[in-house]
Amino acid sequence: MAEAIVFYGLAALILGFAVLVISTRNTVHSALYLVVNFLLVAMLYVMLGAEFLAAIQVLVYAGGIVVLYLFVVMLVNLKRPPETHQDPRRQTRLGLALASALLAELAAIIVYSATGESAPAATAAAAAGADIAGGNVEQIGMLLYTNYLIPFEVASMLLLVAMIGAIVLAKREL
Amino acid sequence: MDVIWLIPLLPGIGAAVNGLLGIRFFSKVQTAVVGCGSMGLAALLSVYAFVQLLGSESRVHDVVVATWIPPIALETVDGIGAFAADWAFRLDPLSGMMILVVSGIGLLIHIYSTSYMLSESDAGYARFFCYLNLFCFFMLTLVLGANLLVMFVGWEGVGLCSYLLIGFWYEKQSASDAGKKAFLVNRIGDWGFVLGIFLIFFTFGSLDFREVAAGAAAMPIEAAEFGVISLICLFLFVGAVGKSAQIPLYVWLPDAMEGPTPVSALIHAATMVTAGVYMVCRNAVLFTHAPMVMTIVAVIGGLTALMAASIGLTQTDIKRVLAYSTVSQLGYMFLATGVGAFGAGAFHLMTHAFFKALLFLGSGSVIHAMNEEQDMRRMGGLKTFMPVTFVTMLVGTLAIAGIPPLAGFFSKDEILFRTFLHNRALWILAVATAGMTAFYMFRLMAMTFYGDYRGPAWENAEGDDHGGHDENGGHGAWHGPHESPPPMTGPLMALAVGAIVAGFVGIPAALGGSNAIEHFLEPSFVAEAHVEGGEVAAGEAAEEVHEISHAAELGLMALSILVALGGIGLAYRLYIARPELAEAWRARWAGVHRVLLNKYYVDELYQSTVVRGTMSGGRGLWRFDGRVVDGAVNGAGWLTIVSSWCSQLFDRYAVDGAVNLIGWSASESSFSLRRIQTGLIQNYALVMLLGVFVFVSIYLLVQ
Amino acid sequence: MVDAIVIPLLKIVILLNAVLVAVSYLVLLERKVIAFVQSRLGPMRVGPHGILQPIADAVKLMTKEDITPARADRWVFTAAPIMVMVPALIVFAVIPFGPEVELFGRSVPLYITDINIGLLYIVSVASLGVYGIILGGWASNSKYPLLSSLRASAQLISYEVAVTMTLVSMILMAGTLSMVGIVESQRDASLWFIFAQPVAFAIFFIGGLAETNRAPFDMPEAEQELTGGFHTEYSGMRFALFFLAEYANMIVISSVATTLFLGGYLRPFPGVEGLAFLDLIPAWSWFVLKTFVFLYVFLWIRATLPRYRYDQLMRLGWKVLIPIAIGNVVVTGVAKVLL
Amino acid sequence: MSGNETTTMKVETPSPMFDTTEMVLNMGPQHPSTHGVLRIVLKLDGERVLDADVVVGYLHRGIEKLSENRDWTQIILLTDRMDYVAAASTNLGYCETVEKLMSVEVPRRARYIRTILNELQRIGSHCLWLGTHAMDIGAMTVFLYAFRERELILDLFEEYCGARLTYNSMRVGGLPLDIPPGWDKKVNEFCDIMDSKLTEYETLLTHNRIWLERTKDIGVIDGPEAIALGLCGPTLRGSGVARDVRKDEPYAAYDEFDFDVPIGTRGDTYDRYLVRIEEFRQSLRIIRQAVDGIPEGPIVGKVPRLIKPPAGETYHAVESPKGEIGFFIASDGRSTNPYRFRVRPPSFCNLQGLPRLVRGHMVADVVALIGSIDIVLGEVDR
Amino acid sequence: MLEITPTHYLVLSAGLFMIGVIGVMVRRNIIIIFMSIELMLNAVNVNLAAFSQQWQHVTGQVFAVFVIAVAAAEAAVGLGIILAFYRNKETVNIDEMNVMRW
Repeated sequence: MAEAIVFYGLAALILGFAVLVISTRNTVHSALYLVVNFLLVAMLYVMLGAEFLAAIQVLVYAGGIVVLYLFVVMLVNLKRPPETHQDPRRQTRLGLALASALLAELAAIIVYSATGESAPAATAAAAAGADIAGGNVEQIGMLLYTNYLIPFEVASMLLLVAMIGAIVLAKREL
Repeated sequence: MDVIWLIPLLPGIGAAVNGLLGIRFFSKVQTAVVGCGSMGLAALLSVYAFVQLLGSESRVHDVVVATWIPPIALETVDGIGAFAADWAFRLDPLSGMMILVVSGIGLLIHIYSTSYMLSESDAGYARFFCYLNLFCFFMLTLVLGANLLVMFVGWEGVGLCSYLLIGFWYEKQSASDAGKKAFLVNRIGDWGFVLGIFLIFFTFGSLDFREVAAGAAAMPIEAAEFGVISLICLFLFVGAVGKSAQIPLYVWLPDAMEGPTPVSALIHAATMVTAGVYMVCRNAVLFTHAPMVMTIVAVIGGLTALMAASIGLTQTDIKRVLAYSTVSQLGYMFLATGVGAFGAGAFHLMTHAFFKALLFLGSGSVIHAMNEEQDMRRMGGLKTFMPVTFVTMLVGTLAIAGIPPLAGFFSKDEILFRTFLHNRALWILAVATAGMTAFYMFRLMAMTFYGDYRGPAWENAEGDDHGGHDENGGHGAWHGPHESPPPMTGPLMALAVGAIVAGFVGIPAALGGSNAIEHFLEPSFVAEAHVEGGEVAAGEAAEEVHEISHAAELGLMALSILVALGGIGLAYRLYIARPELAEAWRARWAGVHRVLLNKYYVDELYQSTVVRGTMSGGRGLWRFDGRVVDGAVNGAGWLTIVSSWCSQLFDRYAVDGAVNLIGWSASESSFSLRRIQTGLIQNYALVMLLGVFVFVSIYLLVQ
Repeated sequence: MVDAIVIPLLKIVILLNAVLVAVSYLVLLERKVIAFVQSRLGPMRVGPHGILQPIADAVKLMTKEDITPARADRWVFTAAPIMVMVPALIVFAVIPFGPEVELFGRSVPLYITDINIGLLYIVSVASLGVYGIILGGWASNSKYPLLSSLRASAQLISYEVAVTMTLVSMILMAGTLSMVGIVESQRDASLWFIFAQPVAFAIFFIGGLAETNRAPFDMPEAEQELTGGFHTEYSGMRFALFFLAEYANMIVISSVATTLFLGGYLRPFPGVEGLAFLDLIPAWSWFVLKTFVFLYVFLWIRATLPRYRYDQLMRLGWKVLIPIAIGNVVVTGVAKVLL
Repeated sequence: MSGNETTTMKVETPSPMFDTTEMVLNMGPQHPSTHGVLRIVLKLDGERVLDADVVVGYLHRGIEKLSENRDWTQIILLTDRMDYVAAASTNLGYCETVEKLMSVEVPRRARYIRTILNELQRIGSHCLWLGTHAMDIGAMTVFLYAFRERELILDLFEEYCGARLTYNSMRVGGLPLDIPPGWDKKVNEFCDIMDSKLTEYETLLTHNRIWLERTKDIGVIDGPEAIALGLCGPTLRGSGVARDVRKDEPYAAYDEFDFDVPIGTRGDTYDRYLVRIEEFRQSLRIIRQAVDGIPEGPIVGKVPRLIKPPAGETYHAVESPKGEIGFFIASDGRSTNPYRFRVRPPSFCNLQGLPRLVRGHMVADVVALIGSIDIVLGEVDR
Repeated sequence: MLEITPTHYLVLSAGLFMIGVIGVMVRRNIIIIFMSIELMLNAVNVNLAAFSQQWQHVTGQVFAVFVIAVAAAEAAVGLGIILAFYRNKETVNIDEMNVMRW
């Protein structure tokens, strides 16, 4: 009961702020709504028992990436509103329609398949071990440093490359 | 002894320090201290390990440093095997001897280089020592490796270092070309080696030498048929041929003399080129199970020895003479292994390392003294200018010529004797080679040190001993030939002592010795499980030795000494006593001389076959393109013309119309299609979205 | 019901009030300490020795006119101080002020919650504080605040890296992310971690100074350069929030440092039996005492040192502290594996 | 001087070309660190100063013009208002100029007392400089320490002439008052206190790493360039030019005392700081010598009741704490006012070197550099 | 409906994703478009976390961590490109970023 209330509340807020993100004129406000959205999603993670993910979400997304967005928004000190010029060929309406249709389809599929075969194999998997409640961080760490070691290293290389790339791009003269 | 992994690692660390820090920050002294220091420590450790080995009962010691490749399931001949490799090092008599040779001679050459390379810049100096240390690291890895993969790491590593060091003066076109040549030729050998490794794993399910040997020992000797072991051995031998410069892949070694002389001494005479011999010895059990390959090895070894020696007769570049001599001596070693005398081959490997390193360093000293002059025709009479170099080189020359009691005598004679037992034809080849060796080596000595000085004049006629070095240790103006500084003569003297005494470990029974070295090395050439029946061939061969009387052996020795003395005498007569006679002979045998001087035209042969073959293959394809394809096109054009002549109307309205239609439709459609390329990301995203939509719709409908 | 809702709520109320009172008295403490350093008396008029000064300040700030600059972004301008204050306060949720104690027959832990990602929680919440500063500077629509908010956020983000790195080495030491767990592991080790990790402590402390924009790293609000920094345009209660948030952050940093390095609520030498009589003093008072020592050092430094320049600050952060912190993590890891 | 004054800010578009890099920042005229109403227009690239434009005149009162309509004694009062932190030095400069114009001999006792007052003034002014300079760089305690000692000097002045800031403490031909009894002893006591306090300042700053980082190699200017820019006083001496009016053209009683002129080597902010710190010591040295050797005698020379210098013009300079303050006065010999009155104010001359000094440094260094050239806007604008 | 199953999360995630898609389709400010992409990545993460809970295994969360890392890299490089573009063209309107066609 309580879970449902929390979930529906969170879901409504998440979707609402997401809509605000893409509909607000002011870019800084947009970024602010994005932060709120991320924080709400982090709460959702907590509901899902993924505390570590929630913390990382706040730390990286809210504390890092969006700050970066804000920096850029401030540096890009616009003298004229960015939405003035519109290319006539961009088919915005079609895109909107397609996206809505797709959403409907996806929802239909998900709901259909969920009702079709109820009782997912969660219980079986839970019985098989892998209790994710306790040492959530520890487990993620174990997986990251064993099974996913190579992706982990690749990700670190990716970040390094991105860092260098960003520096090269943003620096005025090297 | 558990720290034998430190032996290769120390030069590795030295290389890392010199490479990472030295090139930027070190002075020459610091570089030299790091380089020689790490080598010195490695040498000390080698001696320590060797002494421990002598004391230990089992005569073999394994150290596994780390797991390299965890077991991977792979198919082998008997089901699924585990492909695994450790960083494992093995110290046994053979590798023990090798680490002594490598680290000892390596150390001496490091010391020598500190002085020889002084004219380099600080960075170049550090780079040189970095490469040199790196080489020692890989070479020691090669000899200490307990399985084929570790050995292969060292094998490739020394190839790399060889490439780097041959091309050390990469500004020089010929040097970088020589480096590339060495690298490419070696690749052919490595191809064989790798195939051999694959086949070994497939056959025995392991790469560890001991397990392979045990596996091979359990298999029958392939005396008649050419079975899998023979194939493995053939592949391995291809690898050895590449690395050890045997026919037909020897061409890179003489060119490798473009590198600095210490490099020639260390890599292209004493250590790396013997890796092939070492590898064959290491896999002795395999080879003994493949007599046909053994025969091939022996024949190729013998032929290489003879051919290289004959080329050496006429060369005038001091280092090239030595290079061909090296090839020839390597041929000897393969001859030895080919006739089953692995111990003799390894013994010769060791003694050869001493005297050839000595000779190269001596020649380096001479070149140094002559202000980078390598042509012997422009030397002569240097005996008085550089007595230490002269004496030490004379020792080396006598050793290589096989004059008792110097080192070369014992090892070479052992090979000759064993060959005699095995195959008389090969023996004749070997004896001829011995004679030639003595001749060309004394020719070298004569042209360099005797006679009149034929080199260029120098500024200061006084030409005192160390006039060539100014305060900075670099070279000022050249003041004529001079004796080299102590860091260069020191190693020369040390190696000379080695060239004298190294043979004493293998005095044959006929001379009252015990042939200690071969008995010492024997455990390395047999499988561990030799308690079982089917005594291994190497052991049998050793038994065989005693069947021949000592008298015969002594006779053969005397013969070989005579041959050597004959060669020396001839050289003396032709180049010291009566130089004009040499001219006369050259004129008389002009044809032969030209062939020899041009090294049997092998380079040209390769140029015209392999290189030009590739080129002409390409050209042929080009011609095919030009003649056949273009011809077809032209023919079609001609047919069109004919047909158009036949029906002009059809041409004009139908064909032209069709062509125009195609062009017109292409241009029209391009204008309309270009619109799709709007440059608007959203449009592209829209298409993606559409695609997703379609897929999801299909999924929905199918559900 | 009581355990699940009433007691936590009660604790939250008490804690929030305590923190806010502590913050306002920290302001007074700062004025007094600095005055004594400078051989002055400091506030003396309001109450005996000025102890009612915070109340007077609060009254003043609340009654002051709350000005919004003409072309400011009104909503963001108002939200910014709140966005600074809230993270500073909610961090206290995981800080253990004491162990579980018996109160009125119930076992009550002297912390609001002990979550298993406590340290991560602190780091991530602390990383949100930068928003208020950026947005406050941006929303003022004024140059000095914008400049200083860029300075401040760059500074915060840079030093957060170094501080987080030291936290990694602390996690290695304690083997847990739970704050209570960290304190208890110091009890088990009979050792305050400051003795095991002096380098980490130094970096944490310097980084803490920088993260709270305190001297000598107070250039975001250097009035001599930027006339007050990102809150130049603020006045009244909104200014007060910025102001309080800074001091609340000081308390946060001090209490986190106390927990991590000084054994939290443990008495000195937790392993020495001979000092067991010190247990008679309630555990939470050790915590308060240690936190107070930290705060005192903050103030002391402010009174003593000149201010770094912005580029020097960044250089210190990126080229000195972060490499050392990473090295410290490596050394700690190696030591952990080997010992 | 400090506090959260609201800052007016005017956004100026630097150029019609689009440019994300340059930004114009108005520093002042109300800014906590401009030491008064100075306005500096900074052109910034990020935080780096590309160019600076010093705008002065916010405190202009027309003292020079006013003086041409005041009689000779009244002008002393106006000079107080120029360098208001070093009124006695300005007084002295003016009085000596008039004395030179009239060829009046000043009694030795008066010259000794003038010297003492002048050097006390120098210490007082330097105290203020040190405090604000350190404050600008963030060391707030030094400010209060320095003001504590400045208070002692103000007390001494108050005891001497009754005023604490605008002393009006000289007269043409001598002094208005003799020193009160026991004053000399108090001055000596002050010297001892000051000596120990100087060590205290230096403990806080001279070897402080942050202080060194903030001042070393900031605003480097070499001797020839400093001369070319017309810098003077400690700012010039920091660049290694040993120019001191007290030594080069002695006035008052300076030729009777031993003292050194400290000079710097690199010409950066730190050197200027060191020079001034050493000047504290040298001033104390002079004061001690002077107090011990005050001769007896009159304090006013032979001056007519109505001062009316003969026709002519003259220039005379003295070394004020800020540098060489010179007066050019022309008299027509008929009226009781100067015909022409012109001041060479050291702060003004030093301030024009500021754009050269700050170029290429950071915004924070601008503040440090304003502090290091030690200006008083009352003197700059007059 | 009162029992919250993974299906609920999936629907929520689909909604969030589609809002992101609409943002990309509709907006012209490229910074907002980037934010929309972040929304989509978040939707993916919600999915992953939901699956992780469903299967009681943390692999899903591990993948979410990777997604976050990739998002960070994307944001850094993307914003760098935006800045560079803005310096040259003084616009962040995506409709004006079309010099690469043809």
